[in-house]
Order: sequence, then C-alpha cells, then structure tokens
Amino acid sequence: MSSITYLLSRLLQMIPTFFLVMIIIFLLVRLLPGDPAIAMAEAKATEAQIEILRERMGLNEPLWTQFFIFVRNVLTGDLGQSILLKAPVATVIIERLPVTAFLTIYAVLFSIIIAGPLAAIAALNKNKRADILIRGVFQIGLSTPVFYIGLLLLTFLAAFLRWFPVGGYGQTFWEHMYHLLLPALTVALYTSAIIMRNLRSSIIEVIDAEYVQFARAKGLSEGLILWRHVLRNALVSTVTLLGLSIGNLMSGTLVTETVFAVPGVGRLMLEAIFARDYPLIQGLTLTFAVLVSIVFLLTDMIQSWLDPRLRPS
Amino acid sequence: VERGGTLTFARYDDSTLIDPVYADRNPDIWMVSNLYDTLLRTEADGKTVVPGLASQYKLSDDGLTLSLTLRDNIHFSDGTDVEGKDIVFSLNRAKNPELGPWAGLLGSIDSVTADGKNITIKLKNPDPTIILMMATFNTAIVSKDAFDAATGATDQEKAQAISNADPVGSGPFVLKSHQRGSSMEFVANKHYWRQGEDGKALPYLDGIDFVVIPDDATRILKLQAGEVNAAEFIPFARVAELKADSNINMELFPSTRIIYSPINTREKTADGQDNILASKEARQALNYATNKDALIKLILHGAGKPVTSGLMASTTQLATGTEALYKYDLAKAKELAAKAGIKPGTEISLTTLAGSADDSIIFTALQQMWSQIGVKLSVEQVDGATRGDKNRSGDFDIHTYGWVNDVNDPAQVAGWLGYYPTRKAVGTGWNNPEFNSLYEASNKEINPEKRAEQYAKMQSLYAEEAPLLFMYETPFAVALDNKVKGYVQTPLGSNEFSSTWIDQ
Amino acid sequence: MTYAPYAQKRRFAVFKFFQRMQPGFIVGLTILSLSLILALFPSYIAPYDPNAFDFNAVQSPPSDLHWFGTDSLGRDTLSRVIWAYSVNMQMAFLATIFSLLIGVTIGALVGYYRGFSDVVFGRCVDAIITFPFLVLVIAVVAVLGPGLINMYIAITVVGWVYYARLMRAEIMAQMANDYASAGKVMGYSDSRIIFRHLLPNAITPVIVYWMTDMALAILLGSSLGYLGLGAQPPEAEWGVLIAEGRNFITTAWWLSLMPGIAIVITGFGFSLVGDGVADLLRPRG
Amino acid sequence: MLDVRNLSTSFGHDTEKLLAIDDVSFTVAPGEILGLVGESGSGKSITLRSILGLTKRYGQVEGKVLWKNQNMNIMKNKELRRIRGSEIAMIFQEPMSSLNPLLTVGLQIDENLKAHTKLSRSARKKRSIELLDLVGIPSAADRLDDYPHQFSGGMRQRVMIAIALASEPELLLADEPTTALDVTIQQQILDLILDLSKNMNMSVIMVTHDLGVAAQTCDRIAVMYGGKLVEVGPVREILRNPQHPYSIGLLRSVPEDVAPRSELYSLPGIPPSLADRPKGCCFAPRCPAAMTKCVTDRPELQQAGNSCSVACFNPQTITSGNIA
Amino acid sequence: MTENTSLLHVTNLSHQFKIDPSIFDVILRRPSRYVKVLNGIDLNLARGETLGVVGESGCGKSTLARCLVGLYPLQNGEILFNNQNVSHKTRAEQRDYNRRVQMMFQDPYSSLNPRMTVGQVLHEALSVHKMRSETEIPERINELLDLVSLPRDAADKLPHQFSGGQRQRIAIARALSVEPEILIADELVSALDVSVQAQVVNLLLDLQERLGLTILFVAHDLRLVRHVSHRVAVIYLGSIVEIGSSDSLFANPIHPYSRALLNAAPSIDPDKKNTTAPLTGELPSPLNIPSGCAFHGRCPHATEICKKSKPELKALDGHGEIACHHAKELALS
Ligand SMILES: Nc1ncnc2c1ncn2[C@@H]1O[C@H](COP(=O)(O)OP(=O)(O)OP(=O)(O)O)[C@@H](O)[C@H]1O
Ligand SMILES: Nc1ncnc2c1ncn2[C@@H]1O[C@H](COP(=O)(O)OP(=O)(O)OP(=O)(O)O)[C@@H](O)[C@H]1O
Ligand SMILES: [Mg+2]
Ligand SMILES: [Mg+2]
Repeated sequence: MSSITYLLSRLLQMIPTFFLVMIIIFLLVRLLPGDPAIAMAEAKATEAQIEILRERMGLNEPLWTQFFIFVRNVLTGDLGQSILLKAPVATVIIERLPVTAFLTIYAVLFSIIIAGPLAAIAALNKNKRADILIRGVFQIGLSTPVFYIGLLLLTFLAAFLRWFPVGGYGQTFWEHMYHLLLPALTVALYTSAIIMRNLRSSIIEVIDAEYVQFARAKGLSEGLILWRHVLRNALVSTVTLLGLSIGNLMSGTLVTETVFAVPGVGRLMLEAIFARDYPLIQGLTLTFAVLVSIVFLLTDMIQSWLDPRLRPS
Repeated sequence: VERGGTLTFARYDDSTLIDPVYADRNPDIWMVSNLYDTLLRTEADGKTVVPGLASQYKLSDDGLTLSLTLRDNIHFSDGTDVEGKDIVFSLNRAKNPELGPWAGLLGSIDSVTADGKNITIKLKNPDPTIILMMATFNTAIVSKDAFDAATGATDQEKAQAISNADPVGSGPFVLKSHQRGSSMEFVANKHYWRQGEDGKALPYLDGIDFVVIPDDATRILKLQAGEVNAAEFIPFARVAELKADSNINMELFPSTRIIYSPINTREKTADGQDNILASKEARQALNYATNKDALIKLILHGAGKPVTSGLMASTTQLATGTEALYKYDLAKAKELAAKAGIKPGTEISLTTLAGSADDSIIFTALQQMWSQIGVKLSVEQVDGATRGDKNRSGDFDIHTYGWVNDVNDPAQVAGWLGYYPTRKAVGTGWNNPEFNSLYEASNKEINPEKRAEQYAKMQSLYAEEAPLLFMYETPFAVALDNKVKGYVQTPLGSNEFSSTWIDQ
Repeated sequence: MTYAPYAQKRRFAVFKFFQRMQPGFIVGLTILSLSLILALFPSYIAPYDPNAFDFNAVQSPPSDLHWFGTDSLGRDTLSRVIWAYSVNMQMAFLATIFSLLIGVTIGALVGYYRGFSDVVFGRCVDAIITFPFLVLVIAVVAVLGPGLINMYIAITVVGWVYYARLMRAEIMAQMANDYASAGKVMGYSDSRIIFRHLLPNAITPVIVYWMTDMALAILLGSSLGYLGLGAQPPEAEWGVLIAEGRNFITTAWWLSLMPGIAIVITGFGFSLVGDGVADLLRPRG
Repeated sequence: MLDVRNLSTSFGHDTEKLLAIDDVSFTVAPGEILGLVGESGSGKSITLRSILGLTKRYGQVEGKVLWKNQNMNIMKNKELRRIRGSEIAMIFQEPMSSLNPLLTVGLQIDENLKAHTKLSRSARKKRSIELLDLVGIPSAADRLDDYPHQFSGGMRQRVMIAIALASEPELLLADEPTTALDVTIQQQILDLILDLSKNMNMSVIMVTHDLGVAAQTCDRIAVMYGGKLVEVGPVREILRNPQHPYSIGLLRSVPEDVAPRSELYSLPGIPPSLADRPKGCCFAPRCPAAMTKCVTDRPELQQAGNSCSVACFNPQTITSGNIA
Repeated sequence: MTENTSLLHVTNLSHQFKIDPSIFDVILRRPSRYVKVLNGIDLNLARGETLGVVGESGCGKSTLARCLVGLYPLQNGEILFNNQNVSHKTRAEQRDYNRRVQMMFQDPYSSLNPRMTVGQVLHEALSVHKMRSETEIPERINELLDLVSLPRDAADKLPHQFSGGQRQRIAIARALSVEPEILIADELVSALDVSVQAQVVNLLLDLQERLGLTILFVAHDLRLVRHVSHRVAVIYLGSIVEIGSSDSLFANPIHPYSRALLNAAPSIDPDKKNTTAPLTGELPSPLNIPSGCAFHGRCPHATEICKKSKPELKALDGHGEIACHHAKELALS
C-alpha cells in the first residue's frame, strides 16, 4: 500500500470518529443551561426581541432538525454566525487561527529544543548529578499550573524586567516571535517536561538494547550508535507522546492566551463559553478537534516513517 | 494643546459592529460617537444639551414638532456633504424596529422630513425625551450614499460592509482596520467640522490604536510597561497604587453606573416556597444590615459612594437623592427583620457572577453582615448568561447586577429598574401600580417641573419599597500615562477622543 | 534474560522495600503526608479563621502575626492556604477516583471481550481524545455550571477514557500470558478471570497513572478555579487564591505567591510519589 | 590466538554484587571450534560479551582477554572498535531483538562493511547481496531494503550471521546461533559455520545448551556451571568420559539411548542463584559425589588426564559407576 | 484403533485465523484472508496412552492443543470425548469438559498468576469446581503438593519464589487438582534446562502410571517425545503427515518430512554424523498453503501427483499411518 492510500485509509477511519465528535459538540452546546437567545441579547432586551432572535437562530426547531442542519452546514463550511463577534464563525476562526497555530508550533519547537538535548544529557548521566538536577527542575515544571507559570513570567520578565512585551501578537513574523516567546515558553514547559521524561527513559531503555549492543559488537563509533541506533528508536515512543500531548498543549494555549492577551482561538474559546456563543463554541470545538486530528495523523505518518513495523503491509 | 501622535488604548473588550443602530453592547455603544456625530450633543456632564451637526433646534409648544437646522460645511469622512437626505435616512433607520434594539426609544417619532438644511421631526405624541434622544448615539448620522453603495442584501450586511471595507462616518475619527477581538485602528477624519482650542479642526490626534486585553492585570501591566498610553476599567483595588505612580494619571470619571442587587419580591420562590423577601420589611432589613461604606471600602477601595437615589445614579438627570439610602443601622435592621419574621438561620441565596472577584467579596461581606440579623447567606455562582436567565425566570433570591445609562434621559433606567411591564422591574417581580402609572405619565409629560416632580415621587417610592439591595455608584476608572490629555469618558461611558491630545 | 533468581530471602522484605525507595520517593511521601495532615486538620493548624475580615490588617505583608500576610479583606493568607489544602487534596482524590473506577471497569471488560465492544469503545475514545482535555472539561463545566461538584463530574466525564485506554491495553497485554488461558482452561468464570486474575496484575500502571493524575487534577482544578469555573469563593482554593491575588502580584506579592508555592510543592509531592511507586512496582529480576 | 585469563564479570554495586562469571580461563586456537555449554544463566553469553568488552558499560570486568597477545580488557574504545566486527565478530542469541527494527537489513550489513572495509558504496552493496546469498536467503538482492520484521526468526538469525561474517572475522563468537531455528534449518546453519571455519580458518566459540549441537560441530567443549568453567576438553573426551559430576549429570539426563518411558537421570536440586552462591564449589549442593571439602573450598580448573581439565576435588568416571 | 477404546476422538479438525481486513480491503471488497493453521486433523487418543505431537515451529501444534481444550472455539470438525460430541455450547458444559480435559502451558513464568500463592491457586481450582468441601481443601492441597514433590510450605509462596521446574510442577498440580482424565501438555518442558527437564518428565511419567492419565504431549524436542510417547504424530503445516507407534516411527520413519526431521536432530554422539542432505527451502506460510501435498516444494521425492492431490492418511503395514503418495516405495527403500 502506498503512503497515499495509507493516508486515505486513515482519513476514512476518521469519518465515524468525526461523526461522534459532531454529536458530542452538538449535544454539549445544546445542553448548556440558559437560553442562547437570552445570552445573546443584552440584559436590556425585551421578550419580543428575544423571541425574534430565537427564531432567527433556529432554536425553535426540534433537536434532530437542528442537528441535521448543523451537520449539513458544517459540511458546507458554514459554521454559522458568531453571536459575540457578529461575524461568520468560519471567518472569525480563520482570522484567529494563525495566532494559535503559530503559538502551538512555536511551543512544540520549544518543547523539542528544550527537552531533546536535556533528555540525552540526563539519560547519558543516569542517576548522576546532572540527571537529578534536570529531572528535578522538570518535575517542578510538571507540578506548576500553566496559568501560574504564565503569570510569573509575565510579571517578572515582561512587566518588571521589561525584556519582553506584555502580551499581544505584533504584526510581522519577527514581532510574532518576540511577542509569543513567553507564551510559547509557558505552554512548552509542561510539554517539554513530559517529553523529557519520556525521551530520557526511552534512551535509557534503548541504550543497552540487544541491537545496540550488537551495533557495538560491529565496531561502530559511539556517535553513530547514539544517533542511528539509540535516538531514532527512542524517538518512536516520544513522537506518539508528543502527538498525544498536543491536546495538552492546546489546553495550555487556552489559559496562556488568556493570561498573555494573545488574540488566538484559545482565548476566544473561553470568551465564547462565557458569552454562551453557541455557534462560536461549536465552531471552535470542532476546530480544536480537527487540529488535534491533523496532529494525530501527522504523528502517525512520522511514526510510520520512523518505524517500518507500523507501516501497512 | 499639541497635535499629532497616535494614542494606544487598552480596552477590556472589543467592539463588534460600531454602527448607531446595531451597537448593542457597551464596547460598541461607547465608541459610536467617535465615528458618527449626532445632531445635538451633550456637554461632558452628560446633561446640558448643545448644538451638534444641527446648529439650532426648537421644540414646538405642543411638543409635537422638533425643527432643526443643519450647520454649514459639514462633511462625511469621504468628503461628501452631510445633507438632509442623510438625516432622514439615519433617523428612519434608527426608528425602524426591524433593525436595531434601540428603535423603541424613538417610538414617538411619526415622520422625519428635510427641506434643504431644515429638518422637521413630527411626533405622534409629546415626548419629553426627544431632544436628549437627538444627542444620543443611536440617532447618529450615517451617509445614505455610502449605505446605498455598500455591498450586502440587508441593512445589517451593509452596515457590516461599511465598517469592514470602506468606512464613511461623520464623527471625528474613521475606522481604519479591525482585527476582531484583538485590535482596532482609528484615524482622524480630515473633514470633521468641530474646532479645537487652536482654531483648527478636531481631532488633535492622528489616530488611535485599540488593543483588547480582557485581563485586568495584564492591561495594567501593559500600561506600566509603557506599551499602551491608556487602560480602561482599572480595578478599584489598583486605583490607589496607580494614583501613587507619578508616571500615571489615574482618572475617575463620574458615571451613571450603579451596582445593586435585585431582590426577588414574588410571593413564591421558583420552587414554590413562600418567599420571605416578598415582605417590604425583610428587604428593608437587608438594606439596613448592609454596611455600604464597608462595601465601598472593600471593593472600590473608597472610590465610589453609596446609592443616594432609589432609581438611578446621582449623575443622572432628575436624580433627587443626596443622602445615602438605608444608612447602616443594625438596630433598625434587627427590628425590621423581626417584624418580617426572619428567624435566625433563615437561608437566603446570593447569585453571583462566576469569576468575579468583586462578587465574591460582596458575598463574603454580606454573609458576615447579614448573619447579624440571622440570615444565613449562601452563594450560587453562575456565569452571566445563566444569571440573565435566572433574572428573567425569577429563579433567585438576590443576585448581583449593575447598570449604566445608555441615554441621557432617566426614563430608560426608571423603566428598567422599576416599571413592571418593561422587564418585571429588573426581574424582581415588583409590580407597583402607583409607580407604573407615575412612570407612564412622566413619559408624556413635557413640562420639566412636573416631570421632575413625578420622578422625585417615583424615587422615594422605590427607595421605600426597596425591591433592590441598594449598594453603590462607581466611577469609570481609566489610567492614562501622563502625556495623555483631554480624554473624557462621559457618565454614559462613551469614550471621547475628539479633544484628546498627546503631550510630546 | 529469562533467568530469574528465585530463591531470594524474603526475611527482610519490608526492609528491602524501604531500601529500594529512591530519596525522591521519600521526599514525595513526606510532602504528601504533611499535605494530608494539613488537609484533614486545618481547623487545628490554621492560626486564624480563613474567612474572617480584619480591616485593621488589610494587605499587610508577611509578619509575625500573619506569616503569609493578609489579603485585601484582611484575611490571613496562611490560614486560607491551609484551608485550601482540604479543598485541593479532596480535589486530587475526588476528581480522579471515579474516573479510575469507571475507566478500570470499562477498560477491563473491553480488553477482555474485545470484539464489537472494542470497536465501539475505540471510536468513543478517539472522539473524546480528539478534544483537548481542558476544552472538553470547560465545556462540560459550562453545561453543568461552575462549582466543585460539577467540576468533578466534568473531569470524570472526560477523564475515565484515559484510565480505560490504559486498562484495556494492560489487560490485553496480560491476556497474552498463559495464566489467563489457564484460568479459562480451569473452567473459571469470566468475571473471576477478569477481576481476580487479570486485574490485580494489570492495575499497576493504572495506579501509577493515578498518582500523576492526582497531581494533574490539582493543576486542572486550580486552573478552573483561577478561571472562575472551579471552587467558589469564599472557599479557599489555591487557584481561587491566586486569582484573588492576581491583581496585586506586584504590590501584595504574597497573595498569589504563597498558594502558588503550595500548588507546586503538592504537585511535586504527587509526581515524586508517582515516580517512586512506578519504580517500586516495576517488575525486577 | 585468543587467550582468556581469569576473566570475571560482576554486576551491581558492592551491596548487591552479582558475579556472573567467575575466574574463567580458556584459549582458542586458529580454526578451532570451541563449544561453550551449560544451562541457562550459567554465564555463557556474558563470557562472550565480556570478551568483546560489551559488558563494561554495565558491569565490572576483571582479568585479561588476550587477542593476538594484546589485552582487550584494557584497550581504549577506539582500538576495540577496530577489532570488534572485523577481527572478532559476534552473533547474538536473540535474533528477534538483536537487529535494529527501524533500519533496513541492507543498511545494517552495510554499516559493518563501511566501518571495516574501504569498499565503495556499490561494492558494499554487491558484497551485502553475496553475504545474504551465502547464508541462504532467497532472492537476496530484493531483500536488502526490507526491514527485520519482514523476516522470520530463522532468517533474522541468518541475517545476523551474514553481518558477522561481513568482514571475514578471524574469530566468531556465536551465542546460540540456532536456538530460534527448527531442526531442519539448524542443520543448514551449522553446516555453514563449519564450512566457513574450515575454508577460512576461522575460529569459533559456539555457545549452546544443546549437547547434540556441540557434539556435531565442536572440536573442544567447555562446560560452564554457575559462572565457572567446570570442565574443558576435546569433544569426544567430554561426551564419552566426562569427569565432572555436573557434566556427567547433564549428559545422562539427555534421553538418548535409554529405554523409552524409563526414569531419566536427573540432577537433584536447582541451579544456584548469583546473589548467594555457595562458598565452596557451586555444584556442591547438587553433587552426588560431594565431599566436605567441596562445601568449603573452591576447586580450580586442573589438568585431568591427557587433554581435559576439570574443576573438581572428586572427579568421576562413568564407568566407576558410583554416581548413579 | 476402534472408537470405543478411544477417549478423545478428533475428526477433520480445521482451524483458521481471520486476518483483520484494512478499511481499504473492506471498501474494495477484497475477500478476507485466513491463516489456515489446522487443515483436517484426525486423531484418536486412547485411555492411558501418551500421544506425542512433533513438528516445526508454526506448524500448528499449539493451535491443536488449544482447540482441544476449547480455548479456540471449534470452527470445523468434530471432537468426541467419551464418544460424546463436545460442542462447548454452554459455559457449564465447557467447564465440565475442561475439568476433565486439562492443559499445561509452555512458559512456566507466565502460566501462573504472579500474585497468587500456590495455596491460593490450588484452593481456587478446588473450590470453584467443588472438588472437595471447604474443610477438606487444605488437606487436599497438601496431597497435591506431595504428589508433585513440592514441599508443603510451598503453599504460602508466590510463583516467583520458585524455579522454572518447580513452577511447572505447580502447573501440573493445578491441572491435577480437578482430577482430569486427559492432560494436554503444550511444550511443558521446553523452557527448562536439560537437567531440570528430566525431573519434570519423570514426574509426568510417574503420575501417568499412578493415575492412569491420558496425555497429549506436544514438543519439538524429538528425543523427549520419543522418550515419553507411546505414539507420535508428525504435523506439517497443520496436517498430520505421519502417525504411529513411537518405536517404529523413530526407528523407521516413512514420510520424507518425518525422515528429514529425525535426521536433522543432531546426535549427542560426535561420531554419529548425519549424512543426509538437509532440507532446502523455507516452511511455506499458512496464509497460502501449497496445493496437493503441502510438503512437495521441499520434498526430494516429489512427483507430479504430489503437486496435484493431497495425500490421505493411510495405514501402512508394519508402520503407522502415513499421508504420502509414495509411502509404499519409501517404505521399501
Ligand atoms: N545486565 C545484567 N545485570 C545483572 N545480571 C545480569 C545481567 N546480564 C546477565 N546477568 C546475569 O548473569 C547471569 C549469566 O547470564 P548469561 O546471559 O551469560 O547466561 P547464559 O548462560 O547465556 O544463559 P542462557 O542460556 O539463558 O542464554 C545470569 O544469571 C543473568 O541473570
Ligand atoms: N491468533 C492468531 N492469529 C493469527 N495467526 C495465528 C494466531 N495464533 C497462531 N497463529 C498462526 O498459526 C500458526 C501456528 O501457530 P501455533 O502456535 O499453533 O504453532 P506451533 O506449532 O505451536 O509453533 P511453536 O512450535 O513455535 O510453538 C503460526 O503460523 C501462527 O503465526
Ligand atoms: Mg545466553
Ligand atoms: Mg507452540
């Protein structure tokens, strides 16, 4: 099977999942207490005005009709009109998505850059001082809530020392890099701690594996052994973990974007939930689900590229 | 004054659609006057009416015809003249109930006609609020030509298109770009008619950059870090600190904002129990048992004052009260509580806004204060939408709420807080025939003295009946860096940048 | 190597157990025990009533009277942090225990029977893990309304999946061992095989995960508290305390710093214990 | 050619020291096939690994491994690398885990050739195909790009042999090269190794626990028990006239040439654990001929008879009949 | 052998595993693929005898064993136990059958629950099947431990405290606790060292003698199989190619595969070099079994007919039953 058919079959497999995802999204939002029409109207609106809204939003239809309309609309790319922002949900999300995507990728890169070398150092010095220090620091990182790390970084590095801007996003690529440095770091700390742990133990596990010893018996240089035989194998499980952590990472962006005033979809999600913006919540949850699925798919591809055993036969 | 420069302003929330008709949330409403001018204007106190796009106005003696004369040489931001047809178009649009939520405020208008520079507004019935309405955001003037040219099938789509693509306005600024939820740019309208102190056209600024930062602390940090020139909605807890900061000018603008808590006055609670709060004495007892000064100290850190008028902030027109309502008096509270049958351990629940630090303090404080009269206060924390829902359905005992006037006339707030047909007297279910008829009469009363009398009566009646827990009035707290001068937030909340300038 | 020295003396088993413990594990255990004591007996330990206002000591910095200072209502931060221990430790337990029970049961059944149940389960899991955890939890909290109980429900609604997945995989791995087949051949009932034979052997990684999950629950719970979706004021909860102190981070730094430190230390304790337990339970020989 | 002297390897720290091999000495002559037999855990694999210095990473190795009169045990890694894989090659015990699952078989052969020969890329490829052909992998050229998991256990074992033979080693350390294989394929592999040893004068240390395999392939046999060599000698001597009670027991428990369904000879007891090995002879607790001395003192490997060495205070002969 | 004497009678037992189709296979409606592991096995097990089963790895020995005890549902064919059809219809039937037909596994490390003491293991078996009343159980446990020559204090120990050989004894004790009639031993001793193997084999032989057990002994060590079995079946790719008494089969195998198998086993005598050429080629995959005689690709005697028709298992005078077209000629050579 070629990789294209593999990709296709993975996509096909995602269909039932996505159907479930849509049911979950739809139901979740319908089960929210409080009338969305009331939520949408300012407190000052009268009953008649609210009824008009209700009609306009299709809330008077039976549930299954609403679901049917929902699915049809989603499939045609119509995610409805945001109540909060008074604009098409799709447009709003497309406007905001690059920010979160930027932040996420930035954070992933950060995680890898931080975790990779440190994991290798820790593994090679197993139970020595460097290892204990690195693990200790990351352990603390694992025990600190994202919002708190963000808060501390923001207050001290940005506001107090003024090394970084206090939130925002900037206009150019380099401004993005500069503005999102602290947020990305905040999001990355937790993920990098998880990756560090995993990579370290994978390396330790692999470094004395039979095939590595066999490679040594062949008389290969240690560098080649580390690079070709150890790291590559250790990476397989780490890639899975990185893929699975993407959900974590995005959870992190939710909080981080709020703390750092980054105008991404994460912050929008919280705003939408507080504002009971049904269409926006639906659109955003769906977006998150799609993003995560894409990442899962990517992880799968990377993994099967790394590990031939996972390739379809 | 100095001209030039761009002001960076940190907001707590973004505008969605700044259009006189569709603006329904405060972040929209409070920006309208920067983009669109009204026929009449109020001075900074929000009460005194002065000419705007119209240089003169006159209400006929029978109160049924309002005539206005347009100023010479007034232009839209695209350079075209502001003409009678634009006025007719704008006012008809504003009173069209199909469109925005504010049409009801112009319900008395029968027709609008223009003859050259003379505008005639015919009323169905005398309306004491009509002149103030001409100075309110929803009657601001838009360009008919721009609207006609805009893409879109419906009026709303056209409004959207205008604000997105080719904004044309009559106000001191023009919307240049807008990144929903994150930032917005205004630039000066070169064709604006009003003149500054230096005799040249306003505004002084070249433009304004708005950044949206919902988080209070971050907003302040940005100001302190010098990344923005101004930050609005400063938490009162931080006011003293910022006041002490020599680089920062901490402004507390008087406002029509009041914080109060509707009390459910229905005979039965939502679950069918007898409602102890249905009795006036019980409500009064709670009011007396509440130490407002302490609340103000705790929450506003002194930057506010107790509610003095039953119905409105003291800055509102026709407000009468000068003394704090229900001054803390434990003895009286106990006496009333006993009278109302509040036994020790009576459970009352306070519905508060999730995540609101102020609400949680209010709750903690009330819990302690009211325990003195035997009330066991519990909390129910909900989000805004649920609170609104509960308010409408009467499923609450007491909940926190706040109000800011949108229009300069007190009719809006009185209708909201006390008049049953509008919204069941702010959801309290308080239905007082005397109040209702007074209110209805006042809405047709064009004699100012008589109307003031009616309002005084309504206020005392309302205060006596206490369908609310009267708490406090707060100013608008805006922190600006020292270079920013002349910025005003009106009592209605409107952000006025037309005379703002930066000391370079 | 399959060769295992079997004739090990068991005399010093307990002693060896402690000997095998890493120092980190001991530190973790100490932290958790202390946390537990604080959580169980806050009223004896906290110097002040956590909710009592004291207008004479508003935002007073740490001093002899108030070791961790006071907040803007004059409440003693130390007492509030201590009282928060009961809330947050309860959170660690209650937010995870139901996920654990539900997940383990479902995971074990699905892992044992596979077949169609596995297909259905697989799709459900896929669908749920496709959402970022926090997104789904927040959404559920929003459905149910904020508050601790609802938060527990929300976390359980989402969290059981992770336990179930783990359990399923472990059960399937255990099924590869002949003792499972032996149980069938011995004519034992399915429930006996699942719950008496497979489960005790498969549960170890789940317990290890549970430890880390409790740390996560504290982090998540305080995040929700911070966002106003978790514990409700005036209940002292670390996330809520940090949120309350958020505005004074530069002036009254102790308000957010002290609960922050409490979170970090407790989380640290849980992670260390989690690692230590994993280490202890790891098969040797 | 290879002279191992007093080689000991231990694992763990002072508190829990596990002596996996204890004071092992033997030699291998050019072209000779030495069989290393003994039961599981007796230290056969560790011996081989210690020769190549692979156990240094996780254990302490003492003693001398003289390869062409150079002590490999004190060599620097760089020098060791030149010997490993080129002069001395090793086949690992477990074909399933000894090939890197992520790399193609071709690459895993190639990296050996690259490290030890100066062949060009295409020449290396040609050589790889030759090697796979040699070990009997059908359509070898097509299989270079395959991954280990696409091969069966037996084929993987052969791939490993191909890798080991890549640079025509002078000494092959074969750790149970046929355990994973069926008897029919085992025969092919053993024939191959025998062939190479004869044709290329390659020495082999062949670890096995199957006495039949040892009998059919080896010139000399060394019997290991509990980390020590208990008996070394020519294959016929050891199999026909074993002297160490353990060797005797081992041979007698093989059900060959005994009445069907009769009781088999079995050594009582169980092998010692590394953690607490007896003070005297490791085998003493199970030994039918043990004496008091055996419990207290440790016997050394000593010349016994013409060509055998035995580590026993009370060597036996089967004919003497006092052990049954 | 006639039916009345056979305790277990298997006819035409086949078993195949379905390969999970990929989503593409489903969409393209590709036919499902099967690993055909057992292809029509016929065998009889007489009361009190030991039947050895040998064959290359992957030929289906374990699958056969597992089918016989019902670990795999019966797909095709018939199993008669005491002349009664074993259908495993209800759980109760299945339990009763299993009580009487027990199995022991290859891996002494994984076949015992690591968290149950030996006493618990035996107690469970005894109480679930109500073999003894609750009060008699401890006594019975001691008896069983004696039976397999384990010390009585073993009851309180966990499996990891025992050696491999001892664990296999525990497994045997567990199997015996329910007093079965048939024991199926799947590579019972192949994981053990030679010196320990002998202990367990001795025990098994002894028990068979004393308790009159019937044993199916699966192993790949030919010497052992020969030693313990009365009769031996040789399996190639899921079919029996030769079955007969142990003596005659080992002394004089007929089927070319049996011959190759026996020849390839290295003798412990260095001078008894085997002379026949080893088999060439690999074991074909059970995914697509060659037509005709499955062995024809590797068989030195194969002719056209071997490619076309599958030989039946036929009795040959002086030998057992052989599935080979050329059995007669080979018997003469
Ligand atoms: N890395 C290690 N750490 C601790 N002990 C080890 C290690 N490697 C091997 N051992 C122990 O050393 C002893 C000898 O092992 P070795 O692998 O040499 O046995 P073997 O004779 O090859 O057995 P087998 O026939 O099972 O392969 C065993 O008891 C084993 O448990
Ligand atoms: N569950 C299964 N699904 C698919 N194929 C299977 C399954 N179990 C066994 N097989 C295949 O069936 C064939 C026979 O397996 P079985 O375990 O019966 O062989 P065996 O003769 O016992 O081999 P060994 O001597 O290695 O134990 C093998 O090719 C194996 O890959
Ligand atoms: Mg070995
Ligand atoms: Mg098998």
